[in-house]
Amino acid sequence: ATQSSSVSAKTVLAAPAVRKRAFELHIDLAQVPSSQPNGRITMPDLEAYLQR
Amino acid sequence: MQMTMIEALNNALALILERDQRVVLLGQDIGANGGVFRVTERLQERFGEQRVFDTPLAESAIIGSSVGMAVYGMRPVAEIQFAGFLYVGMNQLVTQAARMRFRSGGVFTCPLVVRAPYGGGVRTPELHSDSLEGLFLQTPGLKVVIPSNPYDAKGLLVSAVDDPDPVVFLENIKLYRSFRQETPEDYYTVPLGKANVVQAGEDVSLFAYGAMVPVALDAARQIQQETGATVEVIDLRTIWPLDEEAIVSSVSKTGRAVVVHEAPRAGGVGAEIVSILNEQCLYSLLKPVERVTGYDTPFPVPGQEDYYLPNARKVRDAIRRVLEP
Amino acid sequence: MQMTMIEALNNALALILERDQRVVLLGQDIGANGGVFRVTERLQERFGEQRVFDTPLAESAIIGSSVGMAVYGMRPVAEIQFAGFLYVGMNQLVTQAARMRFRSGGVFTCPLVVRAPYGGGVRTPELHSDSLEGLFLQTPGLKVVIPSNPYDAKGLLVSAVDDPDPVVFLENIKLYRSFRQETPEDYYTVPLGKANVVQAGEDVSLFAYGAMVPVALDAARQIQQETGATVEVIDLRTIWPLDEEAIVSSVSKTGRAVVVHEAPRAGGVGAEIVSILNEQCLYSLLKPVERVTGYDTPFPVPGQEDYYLPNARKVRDAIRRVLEP
Amino acid sequence: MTTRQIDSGMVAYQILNEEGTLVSNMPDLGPAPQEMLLKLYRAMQLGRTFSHKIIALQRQGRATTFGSLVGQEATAVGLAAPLRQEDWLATSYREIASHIWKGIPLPTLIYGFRGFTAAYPPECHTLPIQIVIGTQMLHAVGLAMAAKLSGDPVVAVGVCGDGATSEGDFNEALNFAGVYQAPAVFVVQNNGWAISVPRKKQSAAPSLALRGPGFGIPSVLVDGNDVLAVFEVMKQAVEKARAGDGPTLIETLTYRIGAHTTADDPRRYRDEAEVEAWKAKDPIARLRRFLLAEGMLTEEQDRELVAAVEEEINQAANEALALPPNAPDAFFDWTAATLTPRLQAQRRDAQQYAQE
Amino acid sequence: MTTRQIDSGMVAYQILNEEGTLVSNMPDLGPAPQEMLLKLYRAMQLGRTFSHKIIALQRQGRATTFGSLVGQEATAVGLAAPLRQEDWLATSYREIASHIWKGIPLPTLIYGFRGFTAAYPPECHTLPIQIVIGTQMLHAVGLAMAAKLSGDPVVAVGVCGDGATSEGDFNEALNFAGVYQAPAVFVVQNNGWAISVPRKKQSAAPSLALRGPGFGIPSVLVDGNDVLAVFEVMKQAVEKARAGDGPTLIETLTYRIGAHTTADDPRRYRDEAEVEAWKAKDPIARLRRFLLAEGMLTEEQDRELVAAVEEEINQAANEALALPPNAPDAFFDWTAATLTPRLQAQRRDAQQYAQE
Ligand SMILES: Cc1ncc(C[n+]2csc(CCOP(=O)(O)OP(=O)(O)O)c2C)c(N)n1
Ligand SMILES: Cc1ncc(C[n+]2csc(CCOP(=O)(O)OP(=O)(O)O)c2C)c(N)n1
Ligand SMILES: [Mg+2]
Ligand SMILES: [Mg+2]
Ligand SMILES: [Mg+2]
Repeated sequence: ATQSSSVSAKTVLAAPAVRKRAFELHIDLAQVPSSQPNGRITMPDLEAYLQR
Repeated sequence: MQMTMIEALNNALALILERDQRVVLLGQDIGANGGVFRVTERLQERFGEQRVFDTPLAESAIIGSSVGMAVYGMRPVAEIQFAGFLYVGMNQLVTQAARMRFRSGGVFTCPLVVRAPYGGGVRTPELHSDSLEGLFLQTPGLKVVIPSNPYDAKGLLVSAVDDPDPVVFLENIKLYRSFRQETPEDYYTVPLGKANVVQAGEDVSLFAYGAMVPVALDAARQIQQETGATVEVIDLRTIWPLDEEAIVSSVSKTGRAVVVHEAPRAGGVGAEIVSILNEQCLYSLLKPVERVTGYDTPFPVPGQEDYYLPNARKVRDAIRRVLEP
Repeated sequence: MQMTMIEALNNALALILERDQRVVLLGQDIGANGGVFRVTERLQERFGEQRVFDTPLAESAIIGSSVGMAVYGMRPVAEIQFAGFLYVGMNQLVTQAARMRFRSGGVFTCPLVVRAPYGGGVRTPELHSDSLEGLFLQTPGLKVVIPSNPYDAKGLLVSAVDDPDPVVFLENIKLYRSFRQETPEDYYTVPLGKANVVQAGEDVSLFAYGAMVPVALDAARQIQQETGATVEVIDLRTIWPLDEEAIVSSVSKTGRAVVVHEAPRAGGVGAEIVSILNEQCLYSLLKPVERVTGYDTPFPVPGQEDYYLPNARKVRDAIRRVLEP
Repeated sequence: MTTRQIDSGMVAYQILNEEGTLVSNMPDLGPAPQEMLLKLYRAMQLGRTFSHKIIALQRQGRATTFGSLVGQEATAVGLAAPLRQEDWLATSYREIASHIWKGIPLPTLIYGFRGFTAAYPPECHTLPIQIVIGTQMLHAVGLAMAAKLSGDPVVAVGVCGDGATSEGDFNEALNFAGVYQAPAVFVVQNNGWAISVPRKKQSAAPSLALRGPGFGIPSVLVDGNDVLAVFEVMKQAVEKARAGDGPTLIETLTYRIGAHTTADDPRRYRDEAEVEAWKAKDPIARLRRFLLAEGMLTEEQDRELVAAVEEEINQAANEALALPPNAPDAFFDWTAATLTPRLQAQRRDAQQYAQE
Repeated sequence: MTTRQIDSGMVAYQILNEEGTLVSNMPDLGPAPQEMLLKLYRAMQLGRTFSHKIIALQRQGRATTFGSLVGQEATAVGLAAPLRQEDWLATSYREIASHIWKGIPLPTLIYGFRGFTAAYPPECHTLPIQIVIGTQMLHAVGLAMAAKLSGDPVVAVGVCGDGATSEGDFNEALNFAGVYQAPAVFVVQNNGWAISVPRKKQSAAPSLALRGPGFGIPSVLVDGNDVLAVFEVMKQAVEKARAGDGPTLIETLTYRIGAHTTADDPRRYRDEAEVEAWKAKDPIARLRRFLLAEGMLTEEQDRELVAAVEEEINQAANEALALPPNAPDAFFDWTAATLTPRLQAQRRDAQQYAQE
């Protein structure tokens, strides 16, 4: 991972499973809109982002 | 035959005494009185005072002398009247029984079973309900077994007595007579170290043992009714060593987990399960693992224990939280 | 003044004895002999046999009589010669000292400090090196403190004696004389329950206490040299209650964590920290938290302890794994 | 009588024999001996009635496990009567009559047996009843050591059963007290049984009082069903301790007439004949006979006294039953002086579920 | 002599006095009494030389903490000599001379003091030295109970120091043995000190042997520096136990001439004069005088014997020092009969770091 993506990964809140999925799909979680009040990216958020 | 857990344990002890002449039972009030819960009912009558005998009121001596008997070649099965009194014999259990093999470089062994009732919800005096299993994670050399039903109780006790190392066998008081279950009168074993998938499920893994297994099943039923989600309920059966494979494979599938125990939360069995999941399947986790446990206070008096103990409502709420996206 | 940890503790005890007439020191060989490690050196000479006295060889009695003294209104500071022998007095500590407030509905309290040396790497006989702190997570009512340096040792011991509840104060043998540090001779306190960020960092959080703090710092230095990553080293200081805020806020920032302790892994302090992180900042976690700990075996004989104990290499390797993407 | 080393014949010291006849000198009962005798008598009746009451409540599901006090009232009352308020008492569960004498209000005691945490008035210097057999003996030693170190003329009394003498803590307590010459008095209520284990299977020692000399502690064997003998022996031991002359071990020979607790069935392990034989040595009947014979009490007064005692207990029970339960989250407050955020959160959790 | 209850004067039983003169009858030393005397003498020399050797190795950094045996050889040898191979021995760390007599090879013992786990030959029926003070006494009781339950004519001996008598476990052991009439013999090596705590501060009892009667166990006080007296008293106790007549408590009065361990400095707490006074009662010198006076040993033979003993110890030390250390991961094997996957993984981790 590049320095910038790891920095952005650190600022994003997401369950480890979501991170892993995003990593496998080469998706930067910082780009994914969140459905949660604290900005956490859920698995459905990630899936919705994929369907966009 | 339909047996309560008391009957199953009594049956197991009789069987063990019959099969293996090296076995002796000792403890407070286990002879004529048959034990305060009657687990050893009629065993002294049947096997004699040489095989089944009362001891003076001294837990350290019960465990310490059992260590000597075990080294000699016997298979002592010692009863501590309530698990809370294990603290009194803690040194003999942890630094002696658990380490005989270790200290002697494998020359001497200590095939000793220490049985003790424990568990809340039965309005007992203090120290009668305390759950000590979490303590033994930090005391290497001991196995810890907690059955949740009569069938397992018998099979696990037979395995514990056959085990070449010391086993702490904790019996939940609430389960002692709460239900009967078909239990063979003949010899069989349930292996130590193997968890039991009581109910398969896809959406969340629920780990429990002892009296928390029925609580877990109750909560699982409610969840399924209310949400349609299926809960995989796993009865750990052996607390140490934990069946890590079973734990990890379930959560790898579900991505969500709840652990239930009566013992305090801090550093308990739940903490170790969370740690195992962290180490072995963190990337499967969709939500924080929930611990539904006793609080980090001493076990309270009878009038307050209901406010202390995990119950189906607490477990159901935890499952609900875990099921959120 | 430059003090070793022994000197700082001795200085703290002298100060406490001077300031508070309720304080008495008791334990095996703490009088004329000044304690087997000389922590109580000259204190009996200075304060008299009424304030500083030897006891018979009985840990349960040392703790049990201290409970009585504490209820009476004194502030006993009891030394157990090695923490491994706490098992002998475990019942008085866990079911009595820790629960006096609880059992009496708050009428009686037990402001007792139990000091005990512990820790590996010093080639002691068995049970002299065992780390018992993990056990006390499952025994509510006790605080557990472990200092990593002379300054903290003094300030924490003063706080422990001032605390209205029982405190187990564990002193790492290896740190006793390993270095000197500027330590005021006057009164000061270091608060219980507060961790200390020994070294700030951005990339990984490293939790340690006692003799593992220098090990952690060593590993952190190596990592920084080798990879440029900065390690936040946090000295827990109080083991129970843990400073959850400090733990969570560091990992919320770094997303990566390693915990180091000498005690066995299962159900230890590391397990509880992993659980706290799971509960409070799972969504920040980038990698599984690593536990670098003693193995799940008894503490081995002197000739093998180097193979058992965590060291800077093991910690460094764990940090490296955690730093991987 | 000076506190005497037990002799090899091991005859228990007695003042009032089974028939209620004086066989030794009447002890010094203070300025108003007759009142004191009646007070001792009433206290024993109170203890017995308390016991019956809690067992009745337990059968109704309104009290938790309880160990019968019946038969042991002379020891429990006799050991408490010579104490000052500032003297400390650390007992097991079978000395409720001692707690009553020491001033713990009856409703407080009954509230405890409802299964709640009962706060004893701190000035009664009485520790909560102890469940972990034998441990309280070390607390008594510590209290006594503290009194001595503080220069206070205060004595601490540790009381336990015959079974407790097998525990390490009991023996460590004797040793510590001997070494520090602590102002402690140890009372072993030898009631013949530790649940189902008879005294002779508890120890090969012919007498438990024999334990004392092995720790350098003078010991006395006393008829535990003779409240005057227990009082006298106890008084001497307490005065000796208070005078700075060290600890004493007292074995009181008595008998548990009832079941071990409400959870126990003694028919499984002991002979009714033994119980009957001991009933003939009843401590209350004995003193009653004496009081009647001496004209200190009439049958009429006795009936009144018994009725008044019952009334007192019933009223206390009603009061205790009317008390609100402990707050559902009260146990958090008793865990530590200040609660950490974690415990505060757990407490909120408990509160929430308690409300639902 | 029959094993005697200690008398109130508490005169220790003696056969060979400080000058090496017989003051009681010579015990029955078996078919070859002179050989046995020389064997006892040699065993004491071996114990002392062993002690000197380990302390020397410790100073060179080649051995771990060690507690001096010097001055206590008569007790250690005298208690072991009457035992059969099948009798069990459970001791603390100060009875290495007993272990030698019981057949543990010298290199095995020395290997242990190098800081490794030493495997005792199981047929020697000797438990590893115990560090947790007092605990082994209960193991001896259990071994004795097992022997009795199995109908084996086997005795178990528990040995501890004077300090150990303050521990609960010591007292619980006496009680259990009394109750079960276990074929156990308890030996308290009263060497005057528990590290810095003198015997009189350890217990208010005038004699530790007085502990016995409180548990219904006959007790003997014996001169612990008189190998013949220890042998005789021990022999009787062992025979009595083997015959099914129950346990005995033996207090041996001896003295720790050296420091508590290599980590201790006794000048901080004890008077050199006391040590000097006890040196005059040296157990080895005493028997040597007797043997020389009786013509059983010449000065020449004595020198040869001492040289041979030293040679034996040096050779054993060389052998022990040449032994490979325990495998780095050996402690995993000793944790449990079979290793779980988790422990197997941890063991691989240990192996890997050991190799680096
Ligand atoms: C340490 C401990 N072990 C076991 C028990 C269970 N138990 C409760 S009462 C009792 C018997 C006590 O006998 P004794 O000391 O003679 O007192 P008694 O009940 O006769 O008054 C036992 C074994 C306990 N409470 N504590
Ligand atoms: C339970 C326990 N407490 C404390 C210690 C530390 N310690 C080691 S030896 C010793 C003194 C033992 O005295 P004693 O029993 O008289 O034996 P001795 O060393 O004189 O042979 C102490 C306190 C220990 N090993 N075990
Ligand atoms: Mg009793
Ligand atoms: Mg004990
Ligand atoms: Mg000694």
